[in-house]
Amino acid sequence: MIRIENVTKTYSTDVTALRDASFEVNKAEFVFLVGPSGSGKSTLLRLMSRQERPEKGGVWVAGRNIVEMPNNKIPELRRKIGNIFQDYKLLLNKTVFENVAFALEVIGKPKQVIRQQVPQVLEIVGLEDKADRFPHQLSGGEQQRVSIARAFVNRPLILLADEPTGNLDPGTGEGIMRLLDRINTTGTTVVMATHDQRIVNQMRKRVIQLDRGVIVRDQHRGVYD
Amino acid sequence: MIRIENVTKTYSTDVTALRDASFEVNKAEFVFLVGPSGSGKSTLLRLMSRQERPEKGGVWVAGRNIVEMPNNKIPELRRKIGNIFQDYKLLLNKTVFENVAFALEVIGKPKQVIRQQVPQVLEIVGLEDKADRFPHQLSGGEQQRVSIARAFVNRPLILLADEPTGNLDPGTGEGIMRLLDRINTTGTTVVMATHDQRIVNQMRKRVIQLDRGVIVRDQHRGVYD
Amino acid sequence: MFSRITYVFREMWASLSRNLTLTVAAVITATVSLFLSGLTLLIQEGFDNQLSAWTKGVRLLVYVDNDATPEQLKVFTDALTQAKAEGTVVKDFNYCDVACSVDVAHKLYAGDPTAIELYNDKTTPSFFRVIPVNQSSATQLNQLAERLHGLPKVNAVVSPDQMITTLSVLKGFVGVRSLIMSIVLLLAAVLLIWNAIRTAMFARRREIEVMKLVGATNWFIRLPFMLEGLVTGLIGGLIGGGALLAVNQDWTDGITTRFPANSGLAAFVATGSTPWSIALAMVALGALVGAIGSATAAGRFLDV
Amino acid sequence: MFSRITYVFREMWASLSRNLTLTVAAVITATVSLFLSGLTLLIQEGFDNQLSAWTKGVRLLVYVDNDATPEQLKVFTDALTQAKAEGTVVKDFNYCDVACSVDVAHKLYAGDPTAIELYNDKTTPSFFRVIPVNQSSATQLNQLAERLHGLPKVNAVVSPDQMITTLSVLKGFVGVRSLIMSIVLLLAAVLLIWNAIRTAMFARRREIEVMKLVGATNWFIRLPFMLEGLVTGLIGGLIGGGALLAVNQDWTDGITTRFPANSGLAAFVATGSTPWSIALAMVALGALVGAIGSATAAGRFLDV
Ligand SMILES: Nc1ncnc2c1ncn2[C@@H]1O[C@H](COP(=O)(O)OP(=O)(O)OP(=O)(O)O)[C@@H](O)[C@H]1O
Ligand SMILES: Nc1ncnc2c1ncn2[C@@H]1O[C@H](COP(=O)(O)OP(=O)(O)OP(=O)(O)O)[C@@H](O)[C@H]1O
Ligand SMILES: [Mg+2]
Ligand SMILES: [Mg+2]
Repeated sequence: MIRIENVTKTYSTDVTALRDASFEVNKAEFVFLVGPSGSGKSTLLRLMSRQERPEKGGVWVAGRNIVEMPNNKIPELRRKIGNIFQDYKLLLNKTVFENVAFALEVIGKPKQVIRQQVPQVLEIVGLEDKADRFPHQLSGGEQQRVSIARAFVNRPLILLADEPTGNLDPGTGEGIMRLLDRINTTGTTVVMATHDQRIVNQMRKRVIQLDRGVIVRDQHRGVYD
Repeated sequence: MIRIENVTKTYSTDVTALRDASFEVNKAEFVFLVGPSGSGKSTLLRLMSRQERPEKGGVWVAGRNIVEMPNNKIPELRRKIGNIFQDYKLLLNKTVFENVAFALEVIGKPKQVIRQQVPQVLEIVGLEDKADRFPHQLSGGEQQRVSIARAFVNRPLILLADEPTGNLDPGTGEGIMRLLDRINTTGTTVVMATHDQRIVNQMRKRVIQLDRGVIVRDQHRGVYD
Repeated sequence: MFSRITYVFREMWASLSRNLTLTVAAVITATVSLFLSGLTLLIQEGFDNQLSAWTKGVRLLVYVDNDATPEQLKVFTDALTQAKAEGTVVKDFNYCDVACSVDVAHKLYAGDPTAIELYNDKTTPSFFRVIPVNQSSATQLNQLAERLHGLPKVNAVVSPDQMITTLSVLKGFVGVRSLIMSIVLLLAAVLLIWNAIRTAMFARRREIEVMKLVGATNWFIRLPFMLEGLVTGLIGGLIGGGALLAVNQDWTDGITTRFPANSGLAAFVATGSTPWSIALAMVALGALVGAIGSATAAGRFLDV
Repeated sequence: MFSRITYVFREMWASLSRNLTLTVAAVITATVSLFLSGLTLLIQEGFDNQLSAWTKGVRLLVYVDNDATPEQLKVFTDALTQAKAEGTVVKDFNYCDVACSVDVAHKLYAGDPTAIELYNDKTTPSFFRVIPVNQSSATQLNQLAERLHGLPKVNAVVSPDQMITTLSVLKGFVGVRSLIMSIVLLLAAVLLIWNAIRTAMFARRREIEVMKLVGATNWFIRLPFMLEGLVTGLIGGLIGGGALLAVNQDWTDGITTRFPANSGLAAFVATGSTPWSIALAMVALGALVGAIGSATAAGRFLDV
């Protein structure tokens, strides 16, 4: 489903965020990206949805090399991917419902689909009674759950999650992990960057560990460290 | 140093974020606020720097009831408090150095003080070599450290920290905790909201636990749960 | 498809009203600039009509002393025949002898017995009446007048009023300057619309970022903003064009009622469909200005 | 203290240049509106000067038929003496008998033998010369002229040119309308400056929030923005005032060189220090507009 081949990514500031990274993620696989702050986890996720382009190497997603993909094909690519962002990226002037509906609206889904799917997904993340709130009326963890709901309301092929439990208490965090696991078992490929030792150790999924841009470990049924 | 007396806080959405909460924090104490997502931790911290006002009850900080404090006295209050925000609140168009310097600049500190203190504090959080970067050129954890640096560059009496380790890997997180501990031992009062079980259990400080806006536990040398 | 259209209009409207003051300022500037542009055109039209009214009635009257011999008169006839052959200034001419001239005078002062007594075949000079070519300019007529004045036995040459020259110069002076002003304002209008769009997009850059990240196409993102600029320009054009028509009506009415009947300004109006064409042109120009402003502004922020 | 001042100016400059297009648009609109306001005042001044020049030279000439008896002449003398006693319209008057009138005519047409022959004591009517009070309006003079025309044996009353009436009406027409337009534009300028400041503050609302949270006072936050508005208005005033002086110079030069010497427009200028005063007033108005716009805008966003 995703293939990273000898990817090197250097930022304008002369930081090499990734150095000659290679790995492959199969369909319906669940992968944790771990590593210290600044080791390149978010960069790797951004490469997979063409928010960044590598200097060297190839990134294959759903069978196509997206590095050379023309700009007008990007929307199509992104509709296959659900993104959970480290900083949520919620729209402050839209309610919870509208934020989630927005992801369906902009790709032209009809009204009735929206009216049906959004409440469903809000219930899954436990926000059904906060549908009319605005983001600034939510706690940090609630905002994070909105961003999770938005990412998979579209039932994407691939889910890229950047610290989806960073602002959640252990209880809520475990709920989210059960959810991601369930999504994964329905055939969605999940790649998740995390610092949460406990969660990684509990789940026992494949773990790819980064250190200063280099893949130092790629272990099936791995632990945090 | 801080006294919360029968505080009830209801938001416009009819959510009671805090219900009849009372406790006192002494000078140089270290307090963890724990509790599930949405239980009122951030609200409590916001009350302490007058970002919100309670409907009922009193909030004393450094000997004054800040609930009735006139608006023109607020800047003075806030100069005594360092705030670490859950969403960092960095200025995107300023470099790391400028972000930290900004906190000194706006309260009228002279140039030479700024030139001396900012590099010091950047070294403490391990960002001395990233002083010229802009926030979007930093990883999530690095941004978090900038916000920590800005909060105590001013050597405040009180440090209010909202999930300061939420986006940090365990290693970096422990470093930050050692730092907060050191700051605390120099006489600064620290109130920190967190989800990080491991850190709370390791530090063995006072723990105040919230559940749906109610203080359900106030324990010295406590653990997460 | 229908839901897309409602989306575009809903978003456009939301953006317009969120940026209300900037939109209003942009509309005002567009309005005033388009109004000024139109006014410039209208004033030019007024000048043209007034000038041609004045020029059309112009006759060059060359009064010849009564004691001129037939040979001396022939000098005039020859000069004018030659000028007529050239065809640039003189279209035609005829001679009005003393009897004819007395007749004209008596008709002119029919109600004034003293004047009629005054004009007899002793006192009244005969004259040549020169009819100028329609397109001939005031300068050319003046040159001709001077040339004829040089001939013998000329009593007086009554040339077209200097008012015409004054008016021409005034037209140039006012025209160029009000055109410059309206172009400067038009530029400000483009800039403002550009800016309103840019501000709208800047205010929603997070939204745009998110839209791109969830897979919206660039056109989907761009359309509401472009429409917003178009509508801003269009509204400015409509108000400006309407104001233009109103002021024109006001002026045209004033010409006949407010000013003295003989004020000499009667022709200083744009007639027929001209004001409407100009107003329509302003509406079109407004839409164009809006489209240009918004299209260039919407081009930014949209590199995937 | 010094570091605060540099801070304020640095921030103001940063904000000005970040919002460049909006600032430019605000400056342009302020410029044009202030220019138009000033121009309105200048034109009014020109109208006034022209009108007073024309009115000053006015004499009412009442021609009386030669066969009027002394008794009939006395009717005139009485009427005018009475009017003079009232003092509102007639300042003075005198009578020019036939000999005097012929004399005047001969002087007037000194170079024209035919005319001199035409004006003899048979053909030339005597006349009363009426000198109006300086402040008397064209309307009053016309009324007097009509009254006198009703008296017996009046040949003709030559009243002040209708041009004066025309000009007065024109002054009112142009004046009111250009004033309205410049006020509308001025409003747009206030709105734009308000908006530039609001946009600047909106673009930096995170920054403002953070400033407040780290303990900056409201004045510290507000000052750079207010200064920005003031400077925007001031620049508009300076450019507008400069353009006004330039156009005035251009016109004043044109009066003597571009227009025909006898165009009758010689007095249509603002003289002395008037253009300078008006230009300065525009600069002050610009600063005021900027200050108002920014002060109201900076009031928002700042509730702690
Ligand atoms: N836009 C950018 N410009 C320059 N440098 C950048 C940019 N984005 C990231 N970096 C740098 O690249 C490195 C890797 O960043 P990345 O965000 O991938 O780390 P991360 O593993 O996600 O860290 P964290 O766990 O703190 O989120 C860091 O050193 C960071 O400073
Ligand atoms: N501005 C607001 N308007 C309305 N409701 C709000 C607002 N801010 C917070 N709330 C609600 O108040 C409750 C407490 O919020 P708070 O942010 O204090 O929780 P928290 O303990 O910090 O949670 P988290 O761990 O997820 O950050 C939540 O239910 C939240 O939805
Ligand atoms: Mg990251
Ligand atoms: Mg919180």
